[in-house]
Amino acid sequence: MRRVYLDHSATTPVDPEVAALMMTYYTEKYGNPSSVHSFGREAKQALEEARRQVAELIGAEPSEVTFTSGGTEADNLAILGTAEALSKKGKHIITTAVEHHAVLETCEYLEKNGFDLTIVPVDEEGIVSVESVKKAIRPDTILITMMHANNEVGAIQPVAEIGKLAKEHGIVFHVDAVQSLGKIPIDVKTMAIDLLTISSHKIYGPKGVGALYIRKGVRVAPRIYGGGQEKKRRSGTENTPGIIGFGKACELAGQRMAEDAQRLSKLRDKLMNGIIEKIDYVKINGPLGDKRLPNNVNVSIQFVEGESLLLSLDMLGIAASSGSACTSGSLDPSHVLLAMGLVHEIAHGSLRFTLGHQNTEEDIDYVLEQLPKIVDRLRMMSPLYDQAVHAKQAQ
Amino acid sequence: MRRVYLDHSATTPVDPEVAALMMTYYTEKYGNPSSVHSFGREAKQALEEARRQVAELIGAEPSEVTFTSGGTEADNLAILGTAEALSKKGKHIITTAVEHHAVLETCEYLEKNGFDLTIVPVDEEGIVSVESVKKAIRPDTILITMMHANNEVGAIQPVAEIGKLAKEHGIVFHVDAVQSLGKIPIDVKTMAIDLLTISSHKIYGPKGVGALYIRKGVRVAPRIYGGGQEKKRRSGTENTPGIIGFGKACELAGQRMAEDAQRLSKLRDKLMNGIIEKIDYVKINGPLGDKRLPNNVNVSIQFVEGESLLLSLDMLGIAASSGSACTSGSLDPSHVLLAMGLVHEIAHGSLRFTLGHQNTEEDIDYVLEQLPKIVDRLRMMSPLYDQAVHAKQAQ
Amino acid sequence: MYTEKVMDHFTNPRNVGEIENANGVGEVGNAKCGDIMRIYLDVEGDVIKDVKFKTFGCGAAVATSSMVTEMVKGKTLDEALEISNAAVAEALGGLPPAKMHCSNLAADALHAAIKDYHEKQEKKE
Amino acid sequence: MYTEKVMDHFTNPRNVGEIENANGVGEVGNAKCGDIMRIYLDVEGDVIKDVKFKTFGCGAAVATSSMVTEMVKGKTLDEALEISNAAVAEALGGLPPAKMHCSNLAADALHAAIKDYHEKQEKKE
Ligand SMILES: Cc1ncc(COP(=O)(O)O)c(C=O)c1O
Ligand SMILES: Cc1ncc(COP(=O)(O)O)c(C=O)c1O
Repeated sequence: MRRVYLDHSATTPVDPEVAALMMTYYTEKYGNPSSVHSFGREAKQALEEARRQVAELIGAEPSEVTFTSGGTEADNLAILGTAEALSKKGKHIITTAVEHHAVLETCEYLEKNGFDLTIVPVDEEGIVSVESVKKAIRPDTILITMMHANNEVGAIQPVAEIGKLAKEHGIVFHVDAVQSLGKIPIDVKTMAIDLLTISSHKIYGPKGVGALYIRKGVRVAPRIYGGGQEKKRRSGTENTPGIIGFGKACELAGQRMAEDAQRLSKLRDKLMNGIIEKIDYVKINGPLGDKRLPNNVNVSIQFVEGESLLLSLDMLGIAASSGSACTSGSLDPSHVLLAMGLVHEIAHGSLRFTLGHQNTEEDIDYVLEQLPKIVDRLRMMSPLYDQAVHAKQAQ
Repeated sequence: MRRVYLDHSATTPVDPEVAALMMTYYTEKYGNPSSVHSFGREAKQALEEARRQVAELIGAEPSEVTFTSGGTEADNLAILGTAEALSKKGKHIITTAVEHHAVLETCEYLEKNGFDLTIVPVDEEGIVSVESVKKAIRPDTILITMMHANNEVGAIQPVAEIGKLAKEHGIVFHVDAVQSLGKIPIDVKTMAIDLLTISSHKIYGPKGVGALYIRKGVRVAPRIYGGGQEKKRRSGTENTPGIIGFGKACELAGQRMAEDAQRLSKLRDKLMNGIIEKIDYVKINGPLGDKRLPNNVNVSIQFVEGESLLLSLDMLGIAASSGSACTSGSLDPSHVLLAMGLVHEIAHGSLRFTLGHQNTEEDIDYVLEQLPKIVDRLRMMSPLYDQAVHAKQAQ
Repeated sequence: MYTEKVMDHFTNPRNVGEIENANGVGEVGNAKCGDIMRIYLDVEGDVIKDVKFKTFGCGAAVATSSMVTEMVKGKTLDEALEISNAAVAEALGGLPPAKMHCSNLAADALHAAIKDYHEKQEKKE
Repeated sequence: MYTEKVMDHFTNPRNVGEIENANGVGEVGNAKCGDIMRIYLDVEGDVIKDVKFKTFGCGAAVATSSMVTEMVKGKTLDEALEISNAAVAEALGGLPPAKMHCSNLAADALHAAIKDYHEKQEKKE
């Protein structure tokens, strides 16, 4: 059976070149980078080379990169570390309604522990306005934490403008760039970013590795104590093979970004247009064109439920994801779609396709061939579809 | 040049079987275990199989195993998570003077934040007495946190007895078993352990993976917030290839433990005895026989400094470690050796050799051939050696 | 995640559709929470002669709907009333824990349809 | 970690040993902190004719000791006094930051030896 992976925003395969490099560090150059001997030194050297590669992709200095176990830990370090370092200065934090749980849940934890939280809304495309962030700023605001690009609908936020705003007010600015890294350019300097979260497994690097960029001079209290690795910012024996893989993945991403973005945005548009053409009662979620990640398609298909769609696609070898509550075992569908003003019943029927380096035109053709049949079949079963069709006929 | 790696307590190579298995999950079965589709499901299934393998090695239920990014994070989760969960019950914590920094620094962080800390001493072999822990217990003690076996001198602590004590007093008992896992048997049930830290890269699994055993019913507040993975105890996309590698490494460790322990303890004793025989002015640190990890040798070589020894050994292809301050860039030598009553100047000249699965009799012969020459050469340079020899001659 | 049986009922659901002039119809759930199940009954005397369903919902919702229709066809109303949500889940070889609560409503829909049948009969009398 | 030059001086230290009847001896550091350097001088007139060292310490301690002896041999005392710890580190191509403070004491030992020489001369007079 054909297998078409269209869930690259959930995770990506590790690039073969990256995996091969990692293998060397698992089985041969396995030293602990803290060790004095040559095994340790060769690991240390490779670790620092990886730091350089990561820094380069975001326009940072190597010394400003702190490695973590992933995007979630980096988000936690940024938010909780800032809160601890600056709690004497103020206790107000600003975030947005469409953040990843790694940011939202962390902010809510602080809210339960004496901090004030302002959650800025988004428009119907999922985009935050600079104006609404500006309005939320208070004299005791210590942190603005928000994403660069949304993981569900691909909406790209005006981070450079908000960075400028934060700088003017002397507020620490944290950006979660897990989804944008390697897809659109990032420059921490011109975007006036103080803290930047990135994750390896979204860019063809290994899982379990991420990093927090910490601008020189910005104070972040550590969250993990121990041997004092990563300049005391993050203790624990360094995951050298993983970090080295992340470094290599960053290098490859830098080389491929422009070409991939161009190619994938064409495939993206082909898929979106094809769905609109072939299926009625559908709605594209998120912005179009340059305000959208080049690899993201998100569509609500009325009268059917997301998990049923996913299972049916999966049986045909197509891997996608959905904003349905049923895929997560919760009761409410995606908080992102709800924040954009979608009603529950429509949000339940949303599908996300996220394209990657290996996807081809044929993959998209295959989806456009299969998806309409699946929707037909599920709608035949759906009590809501009848009603809608009857109502329309009655008009 | 011959390369003899004798620093297995710092880190180990990944077993080739483990590495090969991981590769599959990096490049082919790369799904996110939270995904509904088949890529996700195959990853999820392998993740749960790994959980079973890890649980089996320590006598736990799979549901009691929470994966982390390593031993340091697991120690932090155990200590800070317990402190947060139980701070209303009490604010006193007991630990020992010979803990790893991942435990000591974390306890000291709590001490700075309103908790009381009692640091129990050790005897000259590095062993904690049950009596001294008993004396330290107060009505508001919520946690006893200590290691199973010491990373520097291999001393095995009486954890089962202390576990019994903790249980009688209703105190949570956390054991750092990073160094004992796979080397000597661990059974969380018979040892009455509530929380157990383990780490993958010390048992021929990958770096960047560890686990905390949390006995059913014991409350530990999470330290990383986000998508709610690991039953909300530790958020973040699971490092599936790493975890699967850890699972496999646990399985292999279970199979090899008895044989390795027997073989390595013979090599260990050969190395210790050989050093005593061939070099004067030396002192073995830590206990002998069954109270010592089968793979640990720790010796102080008077009148020479540890880093010089390491560098000299390294030039001959021998990788070891030392308790010298100079290897860590700090001013004080190993807090473990000092806690055992060694004077600074002797602690500075300590060497640790930690044996592993691949070491052979020839490796030990090679060390016993080279080390005396190195010591001779360094002592020739040392102003302390003259003095001692002159003093002796004067007697 | 799902058992083979669940996947079989999801892929090849039994008794999908409507019964024209059904003498008992039951619906539970709502679109807001992501699951709606509607069951149509054709009851003759005391016996369920025919049963069909329409469902908007996840895999578990579709499979439990399909399963319950298979379980009750030919049964008396009293027998049908004894079928619980748990029994349906069990007949499918179990459901993931998260699904036990939110999508396992097919027996409720069946009971609602039987209730509807009784009410309609009462009205006739 | 260490430069090639450091490793060269560590592996093949120059001028190791003692000078019998040295007319200047200087020692710095102590065993507690892990570094002791002792320097022996043979001064004739104003010139360092010979110099030797003994050191207990890490790689950096040995290398800086060796380096300083090379730097001063044949120099006048005044020239020798101008050599700083930083200059020794620089001559070695640099030292790791952590070592700059704790193990980079060879110039201090040299200066102590020169001081000792002067004191001995004064006593003679
Ligand atoms: C926007 C965003 N932030 C944070 C994360 C968490 O990163 P990780 O999966 O590396 O923990 C993700 C991915 O799941 C994400 O999409
Ligand atoms: C006793 C002990 N505890 C904790 C740790 C930390 O584990 P990790 O290296 O996985 O962070 C180590 C290893 O360095 C250790 O030896």
